[in-house]
Amino acid sequence: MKLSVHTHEELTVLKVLEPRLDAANAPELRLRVSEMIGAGTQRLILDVSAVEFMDSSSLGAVVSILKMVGGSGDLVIAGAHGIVAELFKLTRMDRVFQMAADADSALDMMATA
Amino acid sequence: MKLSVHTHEELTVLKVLEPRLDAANAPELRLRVSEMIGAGTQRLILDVSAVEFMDSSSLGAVVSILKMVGGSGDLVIAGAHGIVAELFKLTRMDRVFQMAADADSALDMMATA
Amino acid sequence: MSTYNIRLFIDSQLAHVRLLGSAVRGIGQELDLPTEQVGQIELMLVEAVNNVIEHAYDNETGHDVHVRVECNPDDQLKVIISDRGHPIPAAQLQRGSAGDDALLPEPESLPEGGWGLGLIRMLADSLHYECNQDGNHLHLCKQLA
Amino acid sequence: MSTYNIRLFIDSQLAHVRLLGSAVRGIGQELDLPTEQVGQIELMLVEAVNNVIEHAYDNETGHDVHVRVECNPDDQLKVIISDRGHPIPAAQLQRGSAGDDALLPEPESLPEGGWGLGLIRMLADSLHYECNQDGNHLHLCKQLA
Ligand SMILES: Nc1ncnc2c1ncn2[C@@H]1O[C@H](COP(=O)(O)OP(=O)(O)O)[C@@H](O)[C@H]1O
Ligand SMILES: Nc1ncnc2c1ncn2[C@@H]1O[C@H](COP(=O)(O)OP(=O)(O)O)[C@@H](O)[C@H]1O
Repeated sequence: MKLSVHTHEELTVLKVLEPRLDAANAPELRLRVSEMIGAGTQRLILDVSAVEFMDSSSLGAVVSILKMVGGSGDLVIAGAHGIVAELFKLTRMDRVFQMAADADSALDMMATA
Repeated sequence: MKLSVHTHEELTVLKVLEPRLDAANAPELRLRVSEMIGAGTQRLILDVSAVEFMDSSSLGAVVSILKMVGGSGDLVIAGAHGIVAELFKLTRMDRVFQMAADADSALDMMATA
Repeated sequence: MSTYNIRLFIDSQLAHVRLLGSAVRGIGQELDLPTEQVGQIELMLVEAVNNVIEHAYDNETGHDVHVRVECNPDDQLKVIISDRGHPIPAAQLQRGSAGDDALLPEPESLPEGGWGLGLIRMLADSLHYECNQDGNHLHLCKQLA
Repeated sequence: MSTYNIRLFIDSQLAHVRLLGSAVRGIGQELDLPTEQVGQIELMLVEAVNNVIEHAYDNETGHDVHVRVECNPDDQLKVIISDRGHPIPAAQLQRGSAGDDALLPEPESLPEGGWGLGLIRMLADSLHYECNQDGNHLHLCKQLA
Protein backbone atom coordinates (compact mmCIF):
# COMPACT_ATOMS: atom_id res chain seq x y z
CA MET A 1 0.00 0.00 0.00
CA LYS A 2 1.36 3.37 -1.02
CA LEU A 3 1.28 5.96 1.75
CA SER A 4 3.17 9.19 2.22
CA VAL A 5 4.01 10.47 5.67
CA HIS A 6 4.85 14.10 6.50
CA THR A 7 5.51 15.39 9.96
CA HIS A 8 4.66 18.99 10.94
CA GLU A 9 5.89 19.39 14.55
CA GLU A 10 3.71 17.01 16.59
CA LEU A 11 1.29 16.50 13.70
CA THR A 12 1.53 13.73 11.15
CA VAL A 13 -0.11 13.96 7.73
CA LEU A 14 -0.66 10.47 6.34
CA LYS A 15 -1.72 10.57 2.71
CA VAL A 16 -3.23 7.46 1.13
CA LEU A 17 -1.80 7.23 -2.38
CA GLU A 18 -4.06 4.38 -3.44
CA PRO A 19 -7.17 5.17 -5.51
CA ARG A 20 -9.08 2.54 -3.59
CA LEU A 21 -9.64 1.62 0.06
CA ASP A 22 -11.53 -1.61 0.46
CA ALA A 23 -11.77 -4.82 2.41
CA ALA A 24 -8.61 -6.08 0.68
CA ASN A 25 -6.28 -3.28 1.77
CA ALA A 26 -7.97 -1.63 4.77
CA PRO A 27 -6.32 -4.08 7.23
CA GLU A 28 -2.92 -2.93 5.97
CA LEU A 29 -3.82 0.73 6.48
CA ARG A 30 -4.90 -0.06 10.02
CA LEU A 31 -1.65 -1.93 10.67
CA ARG A 32 0.56 0.84 9.27
CA VAL A 33 -1.17 3.43 11.45
CA SER A 34 -0.89 1.26 14.54
CA GLU A 35 2.86 0.99 13.86
CA MET A 36 3.09 4.77 13.55
CA ILE A 37 1.23 5.19 16.84
CA GLY A 38 3.55 2.65 18.43
CA ALA A 39 6.44 4.80 17.18
CA GLY A 40 5.01 7.92 18.86
CA THR A 41 2.48 9.52 16.49
CA GLN A 42 -0.34 11.10 18.49
CA ARG A 43 -2.17 13.55 16.25
CA LEU A 44 -2.99 12.44 12.73
CA ILE A 45 -4.39 13.90 9.54
CA LEU A 46 -5.59 11.15 7.23
CA ASP A 47 -5.52 12.65 3.74
CA VAL A 48 -7.85 10.68 1.47
CA SER A 49 -7.89 13.21 -1.37
CA ALA A 50 -6.38 10.65 -3.77
CA VAL A 51 -8.91 7.98 -2.82
CA GLU A 52 -11.66 7.58 -5.41
CA PHE A 53 -13.45 4.65 -3.85
CA MET A 54 -13.93 3.45 -0.29
CA ASP A 55 -16.18 0.76 1.14
CA SER A 56 -17.67 0.29 4.60
CA SER A 57 -15.04 -2.16 5.75
CA SER A 58 -12.36 0.49 5.27
CA LEU A 59 -14.62 2.94 7.11
CA GLY A 60 -14.46 0.41 9.95
CA ALA A 61 -10.66 0.50 9.76
CA VAL A 62 -10.75 4.30 9.99
CA VAL A 63 -12.98 4.09 13.09
CA SER A 64 -10.48 1.71 14.61
CA ILE A 65 -7.72 4.25 13.85
CA LEU A 66 -9.81 6.91 15.60
CA LYS A 67 -9.95 4.70 18.67
CA MET A 68 -6.19 4.12 18.52
CA VAL A 69 -5.28 7.81 18.40
CA GLY A 70 -7.58 8.47 21.32
CA GLY A 71 -9.96 11.36 20.84
CA SER A 72 -11.63 12.86 17.82
CA GLY A 73 -9.59 16.06 18.18
CA ASP A 74 -6.54 13.99 17.38
CA LEU A 75 -7.70 12.69 13.99
CA VAL A 76 -8.91 14.71 11.03
CA ILE A 77 -10.04 13.18 7.74
CA ALA A 78 -8.97 15.46 4.90
CA GLY A 79 -10.02 15.61 1.27
CA ALA A 80 -12.93 13.16 1.19
CA HIS A 81 -14.83 13.68 -2.05
CA GLY A 82 -17.24 11.87 -4.34
CA ILE A 83 -18.42 8.50 -3.13
CA VAL A 84 -15.90 8.63 -0.24
CA ALA A 85 -17.58 11.75 1.19
CA GLU A 86 -20.96 10.18 0.51
CA LEU A 87 -20.02 7.04 2.48
CA PHE A 88 -19.24 9.18 5.55
CA LYS A 89 -22.52 11.05 5.07
CA LEU A 90 -24.79 8.05 4.44
CA THR A 91 -23.47 6.25 7.51
CA ARG A 92 -23.66 9.56 9.46
CA MET A 93 -20.06 8.91 10.50
CA ASP A 94 -19.33 12.51 9.42
CA ARG A 95 -20.89 13.37 12.83
CA VAL A 96 -18.14 11.48 14.60
CA PHE A 97 -15.12 12.39 12.50
CA GLN A 98 -13.63 15.80 12.04
CA MET A 99 -13.65 16.32 8.29
CA ALA A 100 -11.60 18.94 6.43
CA ALA A 101 -11.72 19.91 2.77
CA ASP A 102 -7.98 19.33 2.35
CA ALA A 103 -4.78 18.73 4.31
CA ASP A 104 -4.07 22.47 4.71
CA SER A 105 -7.39 23.23 6.33
CA ALA A 106 -6.95 20.13 8.48
CA LEU A 107 -3.61 21.60 9.68
CA ASP A 108 -5.35 24.90 10.52
CA MET A 109 -8.12 23.02 12.30
CA MET A 110 -5.66 21.13 14.45
CA ALA A 111 -3.50 24.18 15.17
CA THR A 112 -6.48 26.01 16.67
CA ALA A 113 -7.80 22.92 18.49
CA MET B 1 -27.43 7.27 -33.10
CA LYS B 2 -26.83 10.90 -32.16
CA LEU B 3 -25.42 12.97 -35.01
CA SER B 4 -25.35 16.71 -35.58
CA VAL B 5 -25.40 18.15 -39.08
CA HIS B 6 -24.22 21.64 -40.00
CA THR B 7 -24.13 23.00 -43.51
CA HIS B 8 -21.53 25.59 -44.59
CA GLU B 9 -22.40 26.50 -48.21
CA GLU B 10 -21.82 23.27 -50.16
CA LEU B 11 -19.99 21.64 -47.24
CA THR B 12 -21.64 19.47 -44.60
CA VAL B 13 -20.10 18.90 -41.20
CA LEU B 14 -21.43 15.69 -39.71
CA LYS B 15 -20.47 15.31 -36.08
CA VAL B 16 -20.80 11.92 -34.40
CA LEU B 17 -22.11 12.57 -30.89
CA GLU B 18 -21.67 8.98 -29.72
CA PRO B 19 -18.60 8.08 -27.67
CA ARG B 20 -18.36 4.78 -29.50
CA LEU B 21 -18.39 3.61 -33.11
CA ASP B 22 -18.47 -0.14 -33.41
CA ALA B 23 -19.97 -3.05 -35.27
CA ALA B 24 -23.30 -2.41 -33.54
CA ASN B 25 -23.82 1.16 -34.70
CA ALA B 26 -21.55 1.60 -37.74
CA PRO B 27 -24.25 0.32 -40.15
CA GLU B 28 -26.53 3.11 -38.94
CA LEU B 29 -23.86 5.75 -39.55
CA ARG B 30 -23.38 4.40 -43.06
CA LEU B 31 -27.13 4.49 -43.69
CA ARG B 32 -27.55 8.03 -42.39
CA VAL B 33 -24.75 9.29 -44.62
CA SER B 34 -26.13 7.50 -47.64
CA GLU B 35 -29.47 9.25 -47.00
CA MET B 36 -27.67 12.60 -46.78
CA ILE B 37 -25.91 11.90 -50.07
CA GLY B 38 -29.22 10.90 -51.61
CA ALA B 39 -30.54 14.29 -50.45
CA GLY B 40 -27.69 16.16 -52.19
CA THR B 41 -24.69 16.25 -49.84
CA GLN B 42 -21.46 16.06 -51.86
CA ARG B 43 -18.61 17.25 -49.68
CA LEU B 44 -18.46 15.96 -46.13
CA ILE B 45 -16.49 16.56 -42.97
CA LEU B 46 -16.90 13.65 -40.56
CA ASP B 47 -16.15 15.07 -37.12
CA VAL B 48 -15.18 12.23 -34.78
CA SER B 49 -13.78 14.45 -32.01
CA ALA B 50 -16.40 13.13 -29.56
CA VAL B 51 -15.66 9.49 -30.41
CA GLU B 52 -13.52 7.79 -27.78
CA PHE B 53 -13.52 4.31 -29.25
CA MET B 54 -13.79 2.95 -32.78
CA ASP B 55 -13.29 -0.57 -34.11
CA SER B 56 -12.28 -1.84 -37.54
CA SER B 57 -15.81 -2.59 -38.64
CA SER B 58 -16.70 1.08 -38.27
CA LEU B 59 -13.50 1.94 -40.15
CA GLY B 60 -14.99 -0.22 -42.93
CA ALA B 61 -18.18 1.86 -42.78
CA VAL B 62 -16.12 5.06 -43.11
CA VAL B 63 -14.35 3.61 -46.18
CA SER B 64 -17.73 2.85 -47.65
CA ILE B 65 -18.74 6.48 -46.97
CA LEU B 66 -15.59 7.61 -48.79
CA LYS B 67 -16.64 5.57 -51.81
CA MET B 68 -20.14 7.05 -51.66
CA VAL B 69 -19.00 10.67 -51.65
CA GLY B 70 -16.71 9.97 -54.58
CA GLY B 71 -13.15 11.18 -54.15
CA SER B 72 -10.92 11.63 -51.15
CA GLY B 73 -10.99 15.43 -51.62
CA ASP B 74 -14.66 15.29 -50.79
CA LEU B 75 -14.34 13.68 -47.35
CA VAL B 76 -12.22 14.85 -44.44
CA ILE B 77 -12.04 13.04 -41.10
CA ALA B 78 -11.74 15.62 -38.33
CA GLY B 79 -10.74 15.31 -34.70
CA ALA B 80 -9.55 11.69 -34.54
CA HIS B 81 -7.63 11.23 -31.30
CA GLY B 82 -6.52 8.49 -28.93
CA ILE B 83 -7.29 4.96 -30.03
CA VAL B 84 -9.38 6.32 -32.94
CA ALA B 85 -6.33 8.04 -34.45
CA GLU B 86 -4.26 4.96 -33.69
CA LEU B 87 -6.72 2.74 -35.59
CA PHE B 88 -6.28 4.89 -38.72
CA LYS B 89 -2.52 4.77 -38.28
CA LEU B 90 -2.15 1.03 -37.54
CA THR B 91 -4.24 0.10 -40.57
CA ARG B 92 -2.36 2.77 -42.61
CA MET B 93 -5.77 4.08 -43.67
CA ASP B 94 -4.50 7.56 -42.69
CA ARG B 95 -2.75 7.38 -46.11
CA VAL B 96 -6.10 7.15 -47.85
CA PHE B 97 -8.17 9.56 -45.80
CA GLN B 98 -7.65 13.26 -45.45
CA MET B 99 -7.33 13.80 -41.72
CA ALA B 100 -7.68 17.15 -39.95
CA ALA B 101 -7.06 18.01 -36.30
CA ASP B 102 -10.53 19.49 -35.91
CA ALA B 103 -13.59 20.60 -37.89
CA ASP B 104 -12.23 24.16 -38.37
CA SER B 105 -9.01 23.02 -39.99
CA ALA B 106 -11.04 20.56 -42.05
CA LEU B 107 -13.12 23.50 -43.32
CA ASP B 108 -9.90 25.39 -44.24
CA MET B 109 -8.54 22.29 -45.95
CA MET B 110 -11.65 21.90 -48.05
CA ALA B 111 -11.90 25.61 -48.89
CA THR B 112 -8.40 25.57 -50.41
CA ALA B 113 -8.89 22.19 -52.13
CA MET C 1 -32.53 1.41 -26.67
CA SER C 2 -32.81 -2.28 -25.95
CA THR C 3 -31.64 -4.15 -22.87
CA TYR C 4 -28.08 -5.41 -22.67
CA ASN C 5 -26.62 -7.78 -20.17
CA ILE C 6 -23.28 -9.08 -19.09
CA ARG C 7 -22.29 -11.65 -16.49
CA LEU C 8 -19.14 -11.39 -14.40
CA PHE C 9 -17.54 -13.95 -12.12
CA ILE C 10 -14.76 -13.78 -9.58
CA ASP C 11 -13.44 -16.26 -7.10
CA SER C 12 -14.46 -15.57 -3.49
CA GLN C 13 -11.40 -13.49 -2.57
CA LEU C 14 -11.53 -9.93 -1.30
CA ALA C 15 -8.49 -9.04 -3.43
CA HIS C 16 -10.49 -9.72 -6.60
CA VAL C 17 -13.45 -7.50 -5.71
CA ARG C 18 -11.80 -4.44 -7.23
CA LEU C 19 -11.96 -6.12 -10.65
CA LEU C 20 -15.73 -6.42 -10.34
CA GLY C 21 -16.04 -2.89 -8.99
CA SER C 22 -13.96 -1.35 -11.74
CA ALA C 23 -15.60 -3.40 -14.49
CA VAL C 24 -19.03 -2.20 -13.40
CA ARG C 25 -17.70 1.35 -13.05
CA GLY C 26 -16.47 1.14 -16.65
CA ILE C 27 -19.93 0.02 -17.75
CA GLY C 28 -21.56 2.88 -15.85
CA GLN C 29 -19.23 5.38 -17.50
CA GLU C 30 -19.95 3.86 -20.92
CA LEU C 31 -23.67 4.38 -20.29
CA ASP C 32 -22.85 8.01 -19.56
CA LEU C 33 -24.31 7.90 -16.05
CA PRO C 34 -23.55 10.82 -13.75
CA THR C 35 -20.34 10.31 -11.72
CA GLU C 36 -22.26 10.22 -8.43
CA GLN C 37 -24.49 7.46 -9.68
CA VAL C 38 -21.53 5.44 -10.93
CA GLY C 39 -19.96 5.68 -7.47
CA GLN C 40 -23.20 4.64 -5.77
CA ILE C 41 -23.58 1.63 -8.05
CA GLU C 42 -19.99 0.56 -7.39
CA LEU C 43 -20.46 0.96 -3.62
CA MET C 44 -23.70 -1.05 -3.45
CA LEU C 45 -22.10 -3.79 -5.57
CA VAL C 46 -18.91 -3.94 -3.52
CA GLU C 47 -20.85 -4.06 -0.23
CA ALA C 48 -22.96 -6.93 -1.52
CA VAL C 49 -19.95 -8.84 -2.88
CA ASN C 50 -17.93 -8.33 0.31
CA ASN C 51 -20.87 -9.77 2.26
CA VAL C 52 -21.03 -12.80 -0.02
CA ILE C 53 -17.33 -13.50 0.46
CA GLU C 54 -17.30 -12.82 4.20
CA HIS C 55 -20.65 -14.24 5.24
CA ALA C 56 -22.10 -16.50 2.53
CA TYR C 57 -18.71 -18.17 2.00
CA ASP C 58 -17.13 -17.50 5.43
CA ASN C 59 -14.03 -16.08 3.73
CA GLU C 60 -13.33 -19.40 2.07
CA THR C 61 -11.73 -19.08 -1.36
CA GLY C 62 -12.63 -21.32 -4.30
CA HIS C 63 -16.29 -20.33 -4.66
CA ASP C 64 -17.86 -18.35 -7.47
CA VAL C 65 -19.30 -14.90 -6.92
CA HIS C 66 -21.57 -14.10 -9.83
CA VAL C 67 -22.73 -10.66 -10.85
CA ARG C 68 -25.18 -10.03 -13.64
CA VAL C 69 -25.59 -6.48 -14.92
CA GLU C 70 -28.66 -5.75 -17.00
CA CYS C 71 -29.20 -2.34 -18.35
CA ASN C 72 -31.72 -0.49 -20.24
CA PRO C 73 -29.71 2.71 -20.73
CA ASP C 74 -32.84 4.86 -20.91
CA ASP C 75 -34.35 3.60 -17.77
CA GLN C 76 -32.69 1.41 -15.19
CA LEU C 77 -29.74 -0.71 -14.28
CA LYS C 78 -30.12 -4.01 -12.47
CA VAL C 79 -27.26 -5.65 -10.62
CA ILE C 80 -27.89 -9.21 -9.45
CA ILE C 81 -25.36 -10.76 -7.08
CA SER C 82 -25.55 -14.55 -6.77
CA ASP C 83 -23.82 -17.10 -4.59
CA ARG C 84 -24.23 -20.70 -3.45
CA GLY C 85 -23.28 -20.16 0.18
CA HIS C 86 -25.22 -19.39 3.36
CA PRO C 87 -28.23 -17.18 2.65
CA ILE C 88 -28.71 -13.82 4.38
CA PRO C 89 -30.70 -14.49 7.59
CA ALA C 90 -34.25 -13.16 7.29
CA ALA C 91 -33.82 -11.05 10.43
CA GLN C 92 -30.85 -9.24 8.91
CA LEU C 93 -32.68 -8.72 5.66
CA GLN C 94 -35.72 -7.25 7.39
CA ARG C 95 -33.61 -4.93 9.52
CA GLY C 96 -34.46 -1.41 8.57
CA SER C 97 -37.88 -2.09 7.20
CA ALA C 98 -39.20 -0.69 10.50
CA GLY C 99 -37.66 2.67 9.66
CA ASP C 100 -34.34 4.30 8.94
CA ASP C 101 -33.18 4.20 12.56
CA ALA C 102 -32.76 0.47 12.63
CA LEU C 103 -30.89 0.49 9.33
CA LEU C 104 -27.45 1.58 10.42
CA PRO C 105 -25.41 1.37 13.61
CA GLU C 106 -25.32 4.44 15.86
CA PRO C 107 -22.35 6.64 14.89
CA GLU C 108 -21.64 7.56 18.51
CA SER C 109 -21.07 3.93 19.42
CA LEU C 110 -18.02 4.05 17.10
CA PRO C 111 -19.00 0.94 15.14
CA GLU C 112 -16.36 -0.85 13.11
CA GLY C 113 -18.84 -2.63 10.84
CA GLY C 114 -22.46 -3.50 10.37
CA TRP C 115 -23.14 -0.91 7.65
CA GLY C 116 -23.21 -3.21 4.62
CA LEU C 117 -26.88 -4.16 4.31
CA GLY C 118 -28.02 -0.70 5.40
CA LEU C 119 -25.90 0.97 2.75
CA ILE C 120 -27.17 -1.43 0.11
CA ARG C 121 -30.76 -0.56 1.07
CA MET C 122 -30.02 3.15 0.92
CA LEU C 123 -28.15 3.02 -2.39
CA ALA C 124 -30.48 0.73 -4.29
CA ASP C 125 -33.81 2.09 -5.48
CA SER C 126 -35.25 -1.35 -4.98
CA LEU C 127 -34.03 -4.60 -3.52
CA HIS C 128 -35.27 -8.14 -3.84
CA TYR C 129 -33.71 -11.32 -2.40
CA GLU C 130 -34.43 -14.79 -3.65
CA CYS C 131 -33.06 -18.19 -2.71
CA ASN C 132 -33.68 -21.12 -5.01
CA GLN C 133 -31.92 -24.28 -6.20
CA ASP C 134 -29.46 -22.13 -8.17
CA GLY C 135 -28.35 -20.28 -5.06
CA ASN C 136 -29.05 -16.93 -3.45
CA HIS C 137 -29.74 -13.91 -5.59
CA LEU C 138 -29.74 -10.31 -4.42
CA HIS C 139 -31.43 -8.13 -7.04
CA LEU C 140 -30.54 -4.46 -6.80
CA CYS C 141 -32.13 -1.92 -9.06
CA LYS C 142 -31.05 1.64 -9.73
CA GLN C 143 -33.22 4.10 -11.66
CA LEU C 144 -31.07 6.03 -14.08
CA ALA C 145 -31.18 9.81 -14.01
CA MET D 1 1.15 -7.79 -6.17
CA SER D 2 -0.51 -11.13 -6.79
CA THR D 3 -2.51 -12.21 -9.84
CA TYR D 4 -6.19 -11.45 -10.05
CA ASN D 5 -8.69 -12.77 -12.48
CA ILE D 6 -12.23 -12.14 -13.56
CA ARG D 7 -14.44 -13.87 -16.11
CA LEU D 8 -17.00 -12.07 -18.21
CA PHE D 9 -19.73 -13.46 -20.45
CA ILE D 10 -22.02 -11.92 -23.01
CA ASP D 11 -24.46 -13.40 -25.44
CA SER D 12 -23.26 -13.44 -29.05
CA GLN D 13 -24.79 -10.10 -30.06
CA LEU D 14 -22.82 -7.16 -31.42
CA ALA D 15 -24.94 -4.76 -29.34
CA HIS D 16 -23.55 -6.31 -26.14
CA VAL D 17 -19.88 -5.99 -27.06
CA ARG D 18 -19.66 -2.49 -25.63
CA LEU D 19 -20.39 -3.91 -22.17
CA LEU D 20 -17.34 -6.15 -22.45
CA GLY D 21 -15.24 -3.34 -23.89
CA SER D 22 -16.18 -0.86 -21.20
CA ALA D 23 -15.83 -3.39 -18.38
CA VAL D 24 -12.29 -4.20 -19.47
CA ARG D 25 -11.56 -0.48 -19.93
CA GLY D 26 -12.69 0.08 -16.32
CA ILE D 27 -10.32 -2.67 -15.17
CA GLY D 28 -7.44 -1.13 -17.14
CA GLN D 29 -8.12 2.26 -15.58
CA GLU D 30 -8.27 0.70 -12.11
CA LEU D 31 -4.83 -0.83 -12.72
CA ASP D 32 -3.64 2.68 -13.55
CA LEU D 33 -2.48 1.72 -17.05
CA PRO D 34 -1.62 4.55 -19.43
CA THR D 35 -4.63 5.73 -21.48
CA GLU D 36 -3.06 4.56 -24.76
CA GLN D 37 -2.61 1.07 -23.41
CA VAL D 38 -6.19 0.93 -22.13
CA GLY D 39 -7.42 1.88 -25.61
CA GLN D 40 -5.22 -0.75 -27.24
CA ILE D 41 -6.46 -3.45 -24.89
CA GLU D 42 -10.07 -2.51 -25.56
CA LEU D 43 -9.49 -2.51 -29.33
CA MET D 44 -7.79 -5.92 -29.42
CA LEU D 45 -10.57 -7.36 -27.24
CA VAL D 46 -13.39 -5.87 -29.31
CA GLU D 47 -11.82 -7.08 -32.58
CA ALA D 48 -11.52 -10.60 -31.19
CA VAL D 49 -15.06 -10.62 -29.81
CA ASN D 50 -16.53 -9.20 -33.03
CA ASN D 51 -14.80 -12.03 -34.90
CA VAL D 52 -16.25 -14.62 -32.56
CA ILE D 53 -19.77 -13.29 -33.03
CA GLU D 54 -19.46 -12.80 -36.80
CA HIS D 55 -17.36 -15.81 -37.78
CA ALA D 56 -17.28 -18.40 -34.99
CA TYR D 57 -21.05 -18.04 -34.44
CA ASP D 58 -22.05 -16.74 -37.90
CA ASN D 59 -23.95 -13.85 -36.27
CA GLU D 60 -26.27 -16.27 -34.52
CA THR D 61 -27.45 -15.08 -31.11
CA GLY D 62 -27.83 -17.36 -28.10
CA HIS D 63 -24.19 -18.43 -27.75
CA ASP D 64 -21.79 -17.49 -24.98
CA VAL D 65 -18.77 -15.33 -25.60
CA HIS D 66 -16.39 -15.76 -22.70
CA VAL D 67 -13.59 -13.40 -21.76
CA ARG D 68 -11.16 -14.07 -18.98
CA VAL D 69 -8.93 -11.25 -17.78
CA GLU D 70 -5.92 -12.18 -15.71
CA CYS D 71 -3.67 -9.52 -14.43
CA ASN D 72 -0.53 -9.20 -12.58
CA PRO D 73 -0.57 -5.41 -12.21
CA ASP D 74 3.23 -5.21 -12.04
CA ASP D 75 3.82 -7.15 -15.13
CA GLN D 76 1.24 -8.24 -17.68
CA LEU D 77 -2.38 -8.51 -18.55
CA LYS D 78 -3.81 -11.58 -20.28
CA VAL D 79 -7.12 -11.53 -22.09
CA ILE D 80 -8.45 -14.91 -23.16
CA ILE D 81 -11.44 -14.97 -25.52
CA SER D 82 -13.25 -18.30 -25.71
CA ASP D 83 -16.09 -19.62 -27.84
CA ARG D 84 -17.63 -22.92 -28.89
CA GLY D 85 -18.17 -22.05 -32.54
CA HIS D 86 -16.13 -22.53 -35.72
CA PRO D 87 -12.42 -22.18 -35.06
CA ILE D 88 -10.27 -19.61 -36.86
CA PRO D 89 -8.95 -21.31 -40.03
CA ALA D 90 -5.22 -22.04 -39.74
CA ALA D 91 -4.50 -20.11 -42.93
CA GLN D 92 -6.07 -16.95 -41.48
CA LEU D 93 -4.22 -17.40 -38.24
CA GLN D 94 -0.87 -17.76 -39.98
CA ARG D 95 -1.47 -14.76 -42.21
CA GLY D 96 1.09 -12.15 -41.34
CA SER D 97 3.65 -14.47 -39.90
CA ALA D 98 5.54 -14.02 -43.19
CA GLY D 99 5.96 -10.32 -42.42
CA ASP D 100 3.98 -7.20 -41.81
CA ASP D 101 2.94 -6.78 -45.44
CA ALA D 102 0.67 -9.79 -45.43
CA LEU D 103 -0.93 -8.70 -42.16
CA LEU D 104 -3.33 -6.01 -43.31
CA PRO D 105 -5.19 -5.23 -46.52
CA GLU D 106 -3.69 -2.61 -48.86
CA PRO D 107 -5.05 0.83 -47.99
CA GLU D 108 -5.18 1.89 -51.64
CA SER D 109 -7.59 -0.93 -52.45
CA LEU D 110 -10.11 0.83 -50.14
CA PRO D 111 -10.88 -2.29 -48.11
CA GLU D 112 -14.06 -2.36 -46.03
CA GLY D 113 -12.87 -5.12 -43.71
CA GLY D 114 -10.23 -7.73 -43.17
CA TRP D 115 -8.28 -5.80 -40.53
CA GLY D 116 -9.38 -7.73 -37.44
CA LEU D 117 -6.76 -10.45 -37.07
CA GLY D 118 -3.98 -8.13 -38.25
CA LEU D 119 -4.90 -5.51 -35.64
CA ILE D 120 -5.05 -8.16 -32.93
CA ARG D 121 -1.55 -9.32 -33.89
CA MET D 122 -0.24 -5.77 -33.84
CA LEU D 123 -1.87 -4.80 -30.55
CA ALA D 124 -1.07 -7.94 -28.56
CA ASP D 125 2.48 -8.49 -27.39
CA SER D 126 1.90 -12.19 -27.78
CA LEU D 127 -0.86 -14.35 -29.17
CA HIS D 128 -1.64 -18.01 -28.74
CA TYR D 129 -4.64 -19.94 -30.11
CA GLU D 130 -5.84 -23.24 -28.78
CA CYS D 131 -8.79 -25.44 -29.64
CA ASN D 132 -9.79 -28.20 -27.24
CA GLN D 133 -12.92 -29.94 -25.99
CA ASP D 134 -13.88 -26.76 -24.09
CA GLY D 135 -13.88 -24.68 -27.26
CA ASN D 136 -11.55 -22.24 -28.95
CA HIS D 137 -9.37 -19.97 -26.88
CA LEU D 138 -7.50 -16.94 -28.15
CA HIS D 139 -4.89 -15.91 -25.58
CA LEU D 140 -3.73 -12.31 -25.92
CA CYS D 141 -1.03 -10.93 -23.71
CA LYS D 142 -0.07 -7.32 -23.14
CA GLN D 143 3.07 -6.31 -21.27
CA LEU D 144 2.28 -3.46 -18.91
CA ALA D 145 4.34 -0.29 -19.07
N1 LIG E 1 -24.52 -12.40 1.69
C1 LIG E 1 -24.72 -12.77 2.95
N2 LIG E 1 -24.79 -14.07 3.26
C2 LIG E 1 -24.99 -14.46 4.53
N3 LIG E 1 -25.14 -13.61 5.58
C3 LIG E 1 -25.07 -12.32 5.35
C4 LIG E 1 -24.86 -11.81 4.02
N4 LIG E 1 -24.83 -10.47 4.08
C5 LIG E 1 -25.02 -10.15 5.37
N5 LIG E 1 -25.16 -11.24 6.15
C6 LIG E 1 -25.41 -11.26 7.61
O1 LIG E 1 -25.96 -9.98 7.97
C7 LIG E 1 -25.11 -9.33 8.94
C8 LIG E 1 -25.09 -7.82 8.67
O2 LIG E 1 -24.42 -7.54 7.47
P1 LIG E 1 -23.87 -6.10 7.18
O3 LIG E 1 -24.94 -5.11 7.42
O4 LIG E 1 -23.31 -6.11 5.81
O5 LIG E 1 -22.72 -5.84 8.22
P2 LIG E 1 -21.35 -6.62 8.43
O6 LIG E 1 -21.05 -7.36 7.19
O7 LIG E 1 -20.36 -5.55 8.72
O8 LIG E 1 -21.60 -7.53 9.60
C9 LIG E 1 -23.76 -9.99 8.77
O9 LIG E 1 -22.99 -9.91 9.95
C10 LIG E 1 -24.15 -11.42 8.41
O10 LIG E 1 -24.45 -12.15 9.57
N1 LIG F 1 -13.05 -16.14 -34.23
C1 LIG F 1 -13.09 -16.62 -35.49
N2 LIG F 1 -13.70 -17.77 -35.76
C2 LIG F 1 -13.76 -18.23 -37.02
N3 LIG F 1 -13.21 -17.61 -38.09
C3 LIG F 1 -12.58 -16.46 -37.89
C4 LIG F 1 -12.48 -15.90 -36.59
N4 LIG F 1 -11.79 -14.75 -36.69
C5 LIG F 1 -11.47 -14.60 -37.99
N5 LIG F 1 -11.93 -15.63 -38.72
C6 LIG F 1 -11.75 -15.81 -40.19
O1 LIG F 1 -10.63 -15.04 -40.59
C7 LIG F 1 -11.01 -14.06 -41.57
C8 LIG F 1 -10.23 -12.77 -41.36
O2 LIG F 1 -10.64 -12.14 -40.17
P1 LIG F 1 -10.36 -10.60 -39.91
O3 LIG F 1 -8.92 -10.34 -40.18
O4 LIG F 1 -10.82 -10.28 -38.55
O5 LIG F 1 -11.21 -9.81 -40.97
P2 LIG F 1 -12.79 -9.76 -41.18
O6 LIG F 1 -13.42 -10.20 -39.90
O7 LIG F 1 -13.06 -8.35 -41.50
O8 LIG F 1 -13.06 -10.70 -42.32
C9 LIG F 1 -12.50 -13.91 -41.41
O9 LIG F 1 -13.14 -13.46 -42.57
C10 LIG F 1 -12.92 -15.30 -40.99
O10 LIG F 1 -13.05 -16.13 -42.12
